[in-house]
Amino acid sequence: MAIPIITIKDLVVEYKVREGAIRVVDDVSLEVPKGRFTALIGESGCGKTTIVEAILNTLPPNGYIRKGEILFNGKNLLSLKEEEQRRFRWKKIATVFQAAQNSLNPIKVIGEQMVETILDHESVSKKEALKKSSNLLELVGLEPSRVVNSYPHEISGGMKQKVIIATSLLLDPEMLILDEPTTALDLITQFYLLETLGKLHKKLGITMMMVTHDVSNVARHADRVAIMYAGKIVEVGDIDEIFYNSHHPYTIGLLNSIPSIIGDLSKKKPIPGLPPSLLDPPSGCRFHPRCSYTEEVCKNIVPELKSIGNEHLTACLRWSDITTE
Amino acid sequence: MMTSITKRLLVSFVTIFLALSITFFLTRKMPGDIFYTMALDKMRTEGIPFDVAYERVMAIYGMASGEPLYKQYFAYLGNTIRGRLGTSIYYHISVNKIIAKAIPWTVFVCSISIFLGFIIGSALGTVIAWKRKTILDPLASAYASITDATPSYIIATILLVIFAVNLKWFPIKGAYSVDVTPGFNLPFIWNALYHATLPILAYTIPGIGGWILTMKASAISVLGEDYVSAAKARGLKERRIAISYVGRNAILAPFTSLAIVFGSMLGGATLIESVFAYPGMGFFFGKAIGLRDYPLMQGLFLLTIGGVILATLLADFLYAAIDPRVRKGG
Amino acid sequence: MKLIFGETSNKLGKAYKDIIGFLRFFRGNKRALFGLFLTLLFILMAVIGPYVVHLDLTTRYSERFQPPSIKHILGTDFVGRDIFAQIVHGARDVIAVAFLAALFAVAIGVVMGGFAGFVSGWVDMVLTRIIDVLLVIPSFPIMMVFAASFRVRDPISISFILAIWMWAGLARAIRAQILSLKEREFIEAAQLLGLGSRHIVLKELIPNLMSYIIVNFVRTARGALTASVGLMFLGIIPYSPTNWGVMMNLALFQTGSIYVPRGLFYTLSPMLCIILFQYGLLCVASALEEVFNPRLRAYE
Amino acid sequence: MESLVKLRDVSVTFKMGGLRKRTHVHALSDLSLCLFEHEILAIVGESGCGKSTLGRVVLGLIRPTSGEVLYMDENIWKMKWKRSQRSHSTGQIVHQDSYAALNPMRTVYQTLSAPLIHYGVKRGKSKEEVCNLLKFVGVMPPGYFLNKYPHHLSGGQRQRIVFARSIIPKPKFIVADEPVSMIDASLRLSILDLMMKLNDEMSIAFLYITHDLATARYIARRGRIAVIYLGRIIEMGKLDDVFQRPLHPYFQALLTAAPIPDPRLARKKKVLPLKSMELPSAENLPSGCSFHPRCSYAEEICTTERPILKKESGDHWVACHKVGRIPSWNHI
Repeated sequence: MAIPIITIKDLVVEYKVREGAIRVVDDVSLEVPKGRFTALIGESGCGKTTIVEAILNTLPPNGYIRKGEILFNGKNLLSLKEEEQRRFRWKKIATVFQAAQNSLNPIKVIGEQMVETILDHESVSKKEALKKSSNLLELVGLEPSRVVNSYPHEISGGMKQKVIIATSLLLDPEMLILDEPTTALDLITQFYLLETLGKLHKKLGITMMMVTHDVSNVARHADRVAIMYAGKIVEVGDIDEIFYNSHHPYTIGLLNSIPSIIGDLSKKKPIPGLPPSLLDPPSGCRFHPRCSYTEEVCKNIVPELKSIGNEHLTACLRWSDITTE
Repeated sequence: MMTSITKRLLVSFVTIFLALSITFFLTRKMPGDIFYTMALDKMRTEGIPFDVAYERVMAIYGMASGEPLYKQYFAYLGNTIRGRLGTSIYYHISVNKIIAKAIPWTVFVCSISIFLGFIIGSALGTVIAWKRKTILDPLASAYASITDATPSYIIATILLVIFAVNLKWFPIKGAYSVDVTPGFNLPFIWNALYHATLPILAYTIPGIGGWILTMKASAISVLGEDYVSAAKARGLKERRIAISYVGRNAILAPFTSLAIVFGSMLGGATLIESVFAYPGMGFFFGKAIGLRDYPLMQGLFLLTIGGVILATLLADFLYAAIDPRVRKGG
Repeated sequence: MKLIFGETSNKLGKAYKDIIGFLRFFRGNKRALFGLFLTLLFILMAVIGPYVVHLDLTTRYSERFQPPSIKHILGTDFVGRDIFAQIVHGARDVIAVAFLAALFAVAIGVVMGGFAGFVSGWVDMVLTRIIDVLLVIPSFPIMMVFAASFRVRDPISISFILAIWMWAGLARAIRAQILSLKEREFIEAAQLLGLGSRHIVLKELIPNLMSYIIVNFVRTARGALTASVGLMFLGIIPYSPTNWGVMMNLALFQTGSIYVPRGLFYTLSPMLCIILFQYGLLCVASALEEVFNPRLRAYE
Repeated sequence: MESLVKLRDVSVTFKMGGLRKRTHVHALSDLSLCLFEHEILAIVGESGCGKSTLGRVVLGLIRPTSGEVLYMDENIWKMKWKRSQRSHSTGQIVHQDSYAALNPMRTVYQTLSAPLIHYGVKRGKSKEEVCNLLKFVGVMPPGYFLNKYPHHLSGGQRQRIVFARSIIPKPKFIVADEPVSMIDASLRLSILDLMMKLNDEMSIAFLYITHDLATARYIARRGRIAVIYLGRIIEMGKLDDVFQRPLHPYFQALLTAAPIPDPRLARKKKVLPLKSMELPSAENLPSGCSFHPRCSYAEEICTTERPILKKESGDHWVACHKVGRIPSWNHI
């Protein structure tokens, strides 16, 4: 298996709320392999965005890391000082955010925002910075002359998203984190955007990690998938393993609940029940109240994420009885 | 572009006209006729019957008593359009002259106070919002709520009692001493500033508190915007984010209300100027109403209403000038 | 019968819960508690104070400007009258004017703004125009004109005069609130269900506006207090010798008490009362805003 | 089949009053459509294509600039009686955002009992009826939810409450405007299933408005689909026909772009028959076929003449000059 670029070990993240502490990420370990396209999939509130925030140290004020470590190329990120932290961001890992539509300063032209991103990290001239910005805009398929002197409100949503992707490449980062990058975009824009990302991944060999709730979005470009449920990672593996040879009932249920534009619809059905509240999660396996394979042990023992061969890890006590059809 | 501006101007004129009409009829309905007192005086001093004296007083001020209200109204409108605001009944000089003398003082004090208050207050507000957990925040919030709770005229009175009456650091009243010659010379400007210090403080002290709160709220909401967290994620330098991301965006809304505050200050100066007997517009406003001096009252109303409307218009264009979204958008 | 009873007890239970929640919030918020304490203290002083403290307005020139003592808690004024008694008796007028003016202004504002927002069309246009015109007329001078014209003598007419020039801003805000509420999808759903205007106004709109109205009531009361005392202070309404504003007017403009060091208590007492009461109202208003803000309540 | 709602040449133009210029946005142009009793009709299009406006026109919430809206063959904008009386028995709406669709100050019981009582349930029985209704839409156990406020509930539960409210007047049809786009993936089907249950058991017709082709295919598998582009229907027909044999280049592009939750299929080579990804502004519609600036197959005629919606086969309608002369879409 490829060398991990990011290694998360026993990470616990909590949020302080009125009722006490919510454990949003509970004892998560995950390796993000270098040079590959990893997808982290989970429903809203499962903690996937919190993992990204923990990696980038951008947790909200009431969130904190209780335990665990996050290594980037073997170096512990949690021990970085503030200035190191700032230099690390974007230079090593760049991010394309969920609400990228609003992630540009509305009162500055786009060129200026790109140039200052370079200038705050590298000692190059303004001219060089602008040149690099133009080149990258071209790389993602935009006309630099049209975009550089525009304010964000003057270009369309799809173009804005492409600008953000170009911006993310400004410092030649080793890794790109994409947090729901296509939310609120039209189907066709979404398609082109994912194509752009896929091409960049192939062309530049840059490590990608895409966080999303939508399985369909990653099927084309991702090559490794981690599935998250209620604060825990339940299954990790190469994409075909996960889609065609899953051994976790949640993964199977999730895939079965996604309608498609082709194929048989009659087997599609929702997962019964509701995702649990993280304030008071179920005992044992967190999926047990909704799972059709539940036995008594599932209520008592927390299943560990363990390897079942083929670089495939799953967290189910009954994994050997469970297969995709 | 043109049509919307002309429309705005038209609406403004209609508003001024309506507001002036309202104030005209209201002021004419005021009892306690000053002419009555003046006629009594004339009767006594000249030994003529009261009716004759009254007629003569009215004639002096161009207000033939028999004239119905609506005729006076149209006469008033006509004069106003021609820029003639009439003669003050009490001061016996033209209202234009009084206003021309009073305006500079009010504008002088108000503009200094507003800019002082805005600069100090908004700087503090941004700093507080940016650096959440410092001792500055509770201190500034306490300051803001205490000054907010205190009516400005009480602040003025307290300043007067402490610094003018007891410590005698500043003069008790007036805009300048009799021993300096008004004009563009250093002793005069210095003297005027010396006299204006307490009035300026009376405006600035609560002003700072207000701007702190406004700016803090604005900056906190900007801090919640995605582009700020995105800027942090891009590893931009803290100073850059604070100034050109948070500060510049947060100041947009407060900056435009600056003009409106200035407009409303012209009308609200009465109490403070009265406390310091500072010969600005507010001071004369108080006098005019106390003495039932209609022409002066009307003149001052016209000016403050015009000021408020002008300020509002200015605010809109200012906004369009500093915010690219309004400037180029539809 | 049982069901009806069940429903009322439900409602009582809900009201009880609301009050408890409200008090719990105040308990956790020292500033709000202090504000509530100050506000209640002054209201108490206004309501029962005059029955407890005797007011004697006879002039005793020999006792002028006495320092505070057991007999005169805050000392005496320029003609030897007890200052504390004047403050207590003045409180009633000052506070009554503030609350009545707020009541009138909020009532007019809500009706006008609500009407403009809900009916829309030309009614809205006319009302909005009126509101705009009122808003450009400087309110304090026009209040002075009014106060001087009508020779007001009682709190109700003063409050009314203040209210006439204070409702416009609120009406505009209420109109904007209603317009935005009307766009909300639950109103559209109620319209499509054919529930009727009565239901929409009483059950859907008003409950969503209530918090806004209450917070603005306190705000308007603060403005009315400042304005009414200001009018008294300028000597435009000489209607009661014990009114705090009149006391300040006498101290500053009429008797020269501010120039006498021993007169400091007479000058400062009414001002301090105004500041404290205003501060109390301010704290209560901001606490109410926090209580009513649904974003802060979402975690309940 | 009886037609419930019929739109005839409906156009809707919004005047946008900017600070500096006034523009006209053409939300719908000469659109004709029929919603039949008991059917499920999916309306598919990108954001800004006018599909939400269409839903509101169908409900009588927006008055068309021109054209007719007929309920049971009667023009609703010429009817005598008030809208409130007219709409209750015919159409209801379910919005995308269930949080905004419920009054935040009212409990589940209050939200549901008011319309129940309005439609004739006795006060004493309202609690029982509300419980029945909650059970019917799958909010269990009902007693637990009666006194909850909307912010206490999850998105799926709220959306079920909204459906419960919408069926109280026993409507003939419901316009569901993106009802599942804010709901978690694993629960989406359950809401769509609920809609199909209402369709089956209460004979409620659905106008399902969405940008998501997969959910449209799921819910309307026995129904019809209409694809909208810039305010016009460009393809319409039985869902299966249209998905099996898409004829309009725009719909072909949409189908190609749609993500597929199956890596082997998804990885196949895909090329969109498009020249540009930018949607033209609805303020300034292109001449001729409004799709021509983006269409790879466009010819001279497409820039000058507007194609009309023509029947191709059976119940399959398309608005394209080049039908039959463009490559047929290959189902991956």
